[in-house]
Amino acid sequence: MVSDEMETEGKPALSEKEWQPKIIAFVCNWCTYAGADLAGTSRIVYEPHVRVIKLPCTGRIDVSFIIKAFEQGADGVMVSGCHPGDCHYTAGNYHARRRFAGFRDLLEFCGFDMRRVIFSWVSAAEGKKWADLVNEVVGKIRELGPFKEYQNLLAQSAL
Amino acid sequence: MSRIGVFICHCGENIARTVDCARLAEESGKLPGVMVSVDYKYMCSDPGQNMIKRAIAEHKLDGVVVAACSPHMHEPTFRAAVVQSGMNPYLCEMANIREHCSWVHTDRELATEKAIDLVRVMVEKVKRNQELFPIRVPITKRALVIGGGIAGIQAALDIAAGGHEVILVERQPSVGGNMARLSETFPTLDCSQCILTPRMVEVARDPRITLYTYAEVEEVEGFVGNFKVKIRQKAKSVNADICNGCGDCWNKCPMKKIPSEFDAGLGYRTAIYVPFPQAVPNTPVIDREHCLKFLKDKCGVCAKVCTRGAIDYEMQDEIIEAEVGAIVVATGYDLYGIGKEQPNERWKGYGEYNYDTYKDVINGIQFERLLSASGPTQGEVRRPSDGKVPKSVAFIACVGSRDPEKGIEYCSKICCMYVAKHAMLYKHKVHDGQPYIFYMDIRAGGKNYEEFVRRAVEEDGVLYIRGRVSKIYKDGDQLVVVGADTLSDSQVQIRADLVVLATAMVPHKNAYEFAQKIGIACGSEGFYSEAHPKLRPVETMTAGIYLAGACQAPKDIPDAVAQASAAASKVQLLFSSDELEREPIVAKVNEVTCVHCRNCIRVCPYSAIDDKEIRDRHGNLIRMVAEVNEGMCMGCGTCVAACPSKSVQLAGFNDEQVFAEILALGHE
Amino acid sequence: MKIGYYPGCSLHGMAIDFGKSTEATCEALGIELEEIPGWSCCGASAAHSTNHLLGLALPARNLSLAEEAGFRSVAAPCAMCSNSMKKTHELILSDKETAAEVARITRREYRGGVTVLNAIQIFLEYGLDELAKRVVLPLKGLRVACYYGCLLTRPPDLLKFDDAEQPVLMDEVCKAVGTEPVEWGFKTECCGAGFSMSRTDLVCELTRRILENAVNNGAEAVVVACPMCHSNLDMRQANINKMFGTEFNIPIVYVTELVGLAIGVKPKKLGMRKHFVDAMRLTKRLSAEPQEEVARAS
Amino acid sequence: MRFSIDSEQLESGAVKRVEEMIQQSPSVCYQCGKCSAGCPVHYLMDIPPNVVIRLLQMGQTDRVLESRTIWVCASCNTCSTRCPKEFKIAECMDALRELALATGKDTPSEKDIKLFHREFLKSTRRFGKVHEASLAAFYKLKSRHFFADVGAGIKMFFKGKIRPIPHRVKGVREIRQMFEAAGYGQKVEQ
Ligand SMILES: Cc1cc2nc3c(=O)[nH]c(=O)nc-3n(C[C@H](O)[C@H](O)[C@H](O)COP(=O)(O)OP(=O)(O)OC[C@H]3O[C@@H](n4cnc5c(N)ncnc54)[C@H](O)[C@@H]3O)c2cc1C
Ligand SMILES: Cc1cc2nc3c(=O)[nH]c(=O)nc-3n(C[C@H](O)[C@H](O)[C@H](O)COP(=O)(O)OP(=O)(O)OC[C@H]3O[C@@H](n4cnc5c(N)ncnc54)[C@H](O)[C@@H]3O)c2cc1C
Ligand code: SF4
Ligand code: SF4
Ligand code: SF4
Ligand code: SF4
Ligand code: SF4
Ligand code: SF4
Ligand code: SF4
Ligand code: SF4
Repeated sequence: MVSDEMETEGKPALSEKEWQPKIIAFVCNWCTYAGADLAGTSRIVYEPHVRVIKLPCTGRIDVSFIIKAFEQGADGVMVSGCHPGDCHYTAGNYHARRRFAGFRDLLEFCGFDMRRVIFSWVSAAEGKKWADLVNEVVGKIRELGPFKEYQNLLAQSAL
Repeated sequence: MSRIGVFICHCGENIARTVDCARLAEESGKLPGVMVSVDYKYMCSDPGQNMIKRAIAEHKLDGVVVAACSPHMHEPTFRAAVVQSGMNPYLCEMANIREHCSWVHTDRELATEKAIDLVRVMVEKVKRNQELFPIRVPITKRALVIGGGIAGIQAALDIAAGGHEVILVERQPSVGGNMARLSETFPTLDCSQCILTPRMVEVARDPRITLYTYAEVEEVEGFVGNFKVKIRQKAKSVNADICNGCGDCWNKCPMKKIPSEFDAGLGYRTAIYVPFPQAVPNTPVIDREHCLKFLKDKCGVCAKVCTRGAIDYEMQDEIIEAEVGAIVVATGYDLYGIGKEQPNERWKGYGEYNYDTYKDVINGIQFERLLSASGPTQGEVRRPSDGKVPKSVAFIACVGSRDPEKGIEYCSKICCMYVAKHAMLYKHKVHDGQPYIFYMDIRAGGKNYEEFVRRAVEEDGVLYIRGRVSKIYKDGDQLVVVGADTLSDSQVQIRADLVVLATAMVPHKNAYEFAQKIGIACGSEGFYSEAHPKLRPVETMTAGIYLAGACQAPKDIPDAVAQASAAASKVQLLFSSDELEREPIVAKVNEVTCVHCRNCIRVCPYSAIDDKEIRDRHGNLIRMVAEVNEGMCMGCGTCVAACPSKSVQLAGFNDEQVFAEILALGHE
Repeated sequence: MKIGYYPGCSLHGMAIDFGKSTEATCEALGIELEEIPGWSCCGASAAHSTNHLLGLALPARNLSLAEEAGFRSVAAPCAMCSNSMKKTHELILSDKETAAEVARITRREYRGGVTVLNAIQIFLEYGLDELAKRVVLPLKGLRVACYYGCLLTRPPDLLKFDDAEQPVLMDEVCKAVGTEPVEWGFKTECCGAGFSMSRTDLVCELTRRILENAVNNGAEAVVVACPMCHSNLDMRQANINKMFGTEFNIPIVYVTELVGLAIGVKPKKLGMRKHFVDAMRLTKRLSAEPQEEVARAS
Repeated sequence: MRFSIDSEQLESGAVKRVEEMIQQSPSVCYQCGKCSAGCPVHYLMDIPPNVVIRLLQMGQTDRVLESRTIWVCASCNTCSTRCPKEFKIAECMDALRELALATGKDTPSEKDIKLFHREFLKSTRRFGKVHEASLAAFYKLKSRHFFADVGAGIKMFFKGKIRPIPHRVKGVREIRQMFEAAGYGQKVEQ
């Protein structure tokens, strides 16, 4: 994958060159959202390619959100909430985790590249962790390149 | 259709430095449905807020997006502002372009792009926002306290002192709990009954407290501020209103050899009995499992001797229904069994300590009874087998505790202290006796606790031996304790006349079932779970239910009392207003599409969803659906994600809103 | 009832009395014991002490031989043998890796179809009520100390036999044949096991503690179900008396002997004359009066 | 006793080997001492069982392998059965014995015990069963305890408890092959 990109580098394919990863993050209000706030108040600089969608709890996250995000051209999806046991709502994040495990196979079966879905925990006190996580994810998605397979899949199934 | 206003804040230079606010305002203005889009230096300032208010009136806005700092910072500010222009606060949203954007990015162009995206997301969301109204629920200002140990007593007294009614339910015939069984208490060695009895009496006397003893809570329904409870008053067979506690009945009862629960089997009681002389209430109950009248329809002596005619063999259990606004659970603890029978199948007991076989191997509470002036030996330390005064006593710490193989993993926290106390008190009573303590670690982390332990060692000559005991066997009329002292790498065997096992503090046998009954969570061992281990230690996850005392974790008396007072103050706090106002971020079921798969009911962490019957006009059941109780729903949204038919939606975060947000990011 | 029989090295040698009494008693009860063809030594403590794999492979071989010969259960009266076979059985079933290693060494496969019975379990299988009915010469009132030693119950998670701290099953067997088991504190203490020859001093010390507690608790005989326990308690009694100046003279009998006596097998057939400490005097305690229950039962 | 601890020792191969063999880490032991309290042969040990485990925790494997303790341990499992942390002490002792032999670090003392184990297995390898008489004879010859136990031996002989002629198992070849496969054939014969 990386070598593929290397080859295209020299070519004047404008869109390829300008491609910037698009990542949608579903985060819970109490932990990760506040963690990202902390990264801000601490002025920790990180990559600008992530768009956060705030939800009350990771328990609210539906697998269809993830599919929808890819459908809308996301190259990567992040899901982040409270640490297990610290859930603001007792157990919401456990449910999210369990459900996520169940959908993993389904997503994979549908042709999603699971390397593009990143599940993690960031607490309200972990501003640095949020910044590191974003950088790591952006790096990873950059390496994987644009998520064209999904569009291809869509095109195929439309046939 | 939509008439949205976008207000972009520079936050001085904080945002404007990295985000091109003018461009942002321009781009935002182009978004469909946006009527007005302006930028300003300080949106949260008075002129800024006025700008918003004016725009709402001028442009007849039906939605506002403020692109500024984090909603955690100023959402309340802006929502309050729009309310002043007559807009519903939930039609105002914030796009976080400071904490999540300007402060963390350096590339002005990319940051501006991101800011535009963030505004677009919020514009799309706010278009789909609905007016929401805070939920108000009235509060019944009466509390239920379950368990009449020191924790329950303290909580009841405190709540009553705050001017509220309290119902106190105690399972035993008397309040007092385990503290009533103790002799003297560490670290001050004050007499347990002397400090407890006045409070027990007070509980019975306080007109605001209704006391039900020999009673149990059967059912709890409802939610914070509005619980409905059912209490089973077991038949006492004695009319407490008539009885004056003269004692003629129990003095004459022929069934005299029933092992006394209060004395932990070391003493006896009659079939009609009060558990101990200072009992509150001081009226007896008949234990029907042992009474001849009930077993064989014979005797009837008590009824004959009772000059007041208080005995009523026909009495039936009674169900008392009550409405309460808050519940304090203070059901206390039990001890790990030293017999072969264990309340929990994972607990194996100690065959090597010869449970059940040797009478002179007893537990800590039994030793308390031997030390207690009101105990079966009037406070003389005499061993159970032959009544001899033991000349050497071995105390064994951590029995069942810290032992994942045979018992439980945790440390029971109080035994280190009471073991030291026992050894000390024994020495005070038997001057020529020798106490030995086998221990693993000494955990004495409380005010004056370490000093207390050192006193036992240095002044009272208690010999501490560091090692877990391997076995106890009988040799002649003595017990041989086979132990080790790891400090000297030696095996140590001592001959003791009496062995006292400091058995673990464990939850009640049916703690789990009880937790389920009242709708609170408990850990794997059965101690009830607090809402947050540090910051909400007296609340449960269920709003309106609080914890006090050893039912939450092993605790000594000062901790139990502190927690009880804290729980009481939480109750007062709840009762300080007449109505409960809650954010309207709650789930709601669409009854038309709900297929009653009950997924939502299963996943809701707050048990806020229940079954609902849908009936026709004639009262015939048509079908079942799920129903969210607004008073209990905390708005986590777990049910929404779990519903296969998309029939339950969370106000403020419904599928339409979230999908619109995702779609808003879907442009190229 | 026909079951496989694994006498092990000692039941035909040093513990010939255990072998004879097992065989004679079983015969009298109608339990047919059939030797596992081609059986070999279980390796005892020497194997597991010095080579983990060998310690599993040697018993595994016998288990697979028994399985091949079609036995569902195998009586291995020697506690050491039944211990190592039960342990091996459990480990092969629970740990695939170990099972493969063992199969590599033995070049045999063991599928886990054999239940190993120790000496006590033979009688439990037979049924204690049944056994009680067969008693003709009850050893009425004979106070015995049932000594389980360390091999019958430990490690409990693998052996799954009785309570590891307060075992009662041998006591039950002894009660069934009319004796009175005493309560005592050394039921599961170790007697020094295989150190009889290499550390006689150690064995004497441990054995002394056991005998002392048995005698102090009023036992007239110690009942055992292990050849090592027997030789350490019986053969070494003289050494102990010499070493410690004690005067122990307490018969040590195999549970198979005790049962045999009670159901009327001749002491000679039980090999009881082969003990170091005279056990024949116990036969004098045999009452010709049948027990009441027995009378009723028959 | 004084020793310095470094990370190399803490991760020493011997500790790893023991961990592999018993599939448990010595770190589970919290040094309660119950194993030592109940060990029947504690009085003969140079290092009590709990200290053996402590030394493993600290990476001091040589001291353990050189100890007398591992040889006088009677494998009675009293310790493992009662350990509150379910640490397999007896199996750990087995592993240490095996390791001590393999590394040649075993103590020169307690050679009688080792000799007996060896002679036992040799007998097994030779006949497929243990022949007690020849085992005793060889053991005595090598341990030079000619006269110890003579009384008992003679008495045993006359009581018919000693069978003079060894019986050989039919599949004895198979058994020898097993010894080789377990990597133990040569060892025994040495
Ligand atoms: C041997 C020993 C010695 C001790 N010594 C000391 C000491 O010296 N100093 C010290 O500070 N602490 C000491 N303690 C600890 C002390 O006993 C506890 O801290 C204290 O009793 C806890 O009080 P509680 O009210 O939480 O629980 P409890 O005393 O257990 O009271 C709980 C009450 O709830 C009732 N109950 C239970 N379930 C129900 C139900 N479902 N419905 C209605 N009622 C129910 C019970 O009957 C009981 O009356 C000692 C403990 C032991 C075991
Ligand atoms: C190294 C360390 C690690 C710890 N780790 C943990 C842990 O992991 N978990 C845990 O639960 N606990 C931990 N603790 C304990 C925890 O710090 C305390 O329990 C907690 O901070 C106590 O809170 P406090 O409010 O009682 O006191 P403090 O935090 O000390 O607050 C007292 C406040 O009062 C102010 N003040 C003092 N005098 C006056 C005055 N005269 N007028 C006005 N203001 C005054 C002080 O400035 C201070 O702000 C740790 C403690 C230490 C030392
Ligand atoms: S029931 Fe009657 S006899 Fe008994 S205490 Fe009450 S008044 Fe006295
Ligand atoms: S009727 Fe029952 S309670 Fe009353 S005296 Fe008789 S036995 Fe006691
Ligand atoms: S408080 Fe002390 S005795 Fe009790 S479990 Fe903890 S360490 Fe053991
Ligand atoms: S002083 Fe601190 S470190 Fe020392 S024992 Fe107490 S709690 Fe532990
Ligand atoms: S939103 Fe959460 S708390 Fe409310 S009903 Fe759904 S699952 Fe329960
Ligand atoms: S999950 Fe949905 S369909 Fe199922 S019961 Fe709940 S609301 Fe109804
Ligand atoms: S008994 Fe177990 S935990 Fe205790 S010292 Fe021994 S090995 Fe460690
Ligand atoms: S197995 Fe070994 S270490 Fe454990 S108690 Fe027995 S002799 Fe001691």
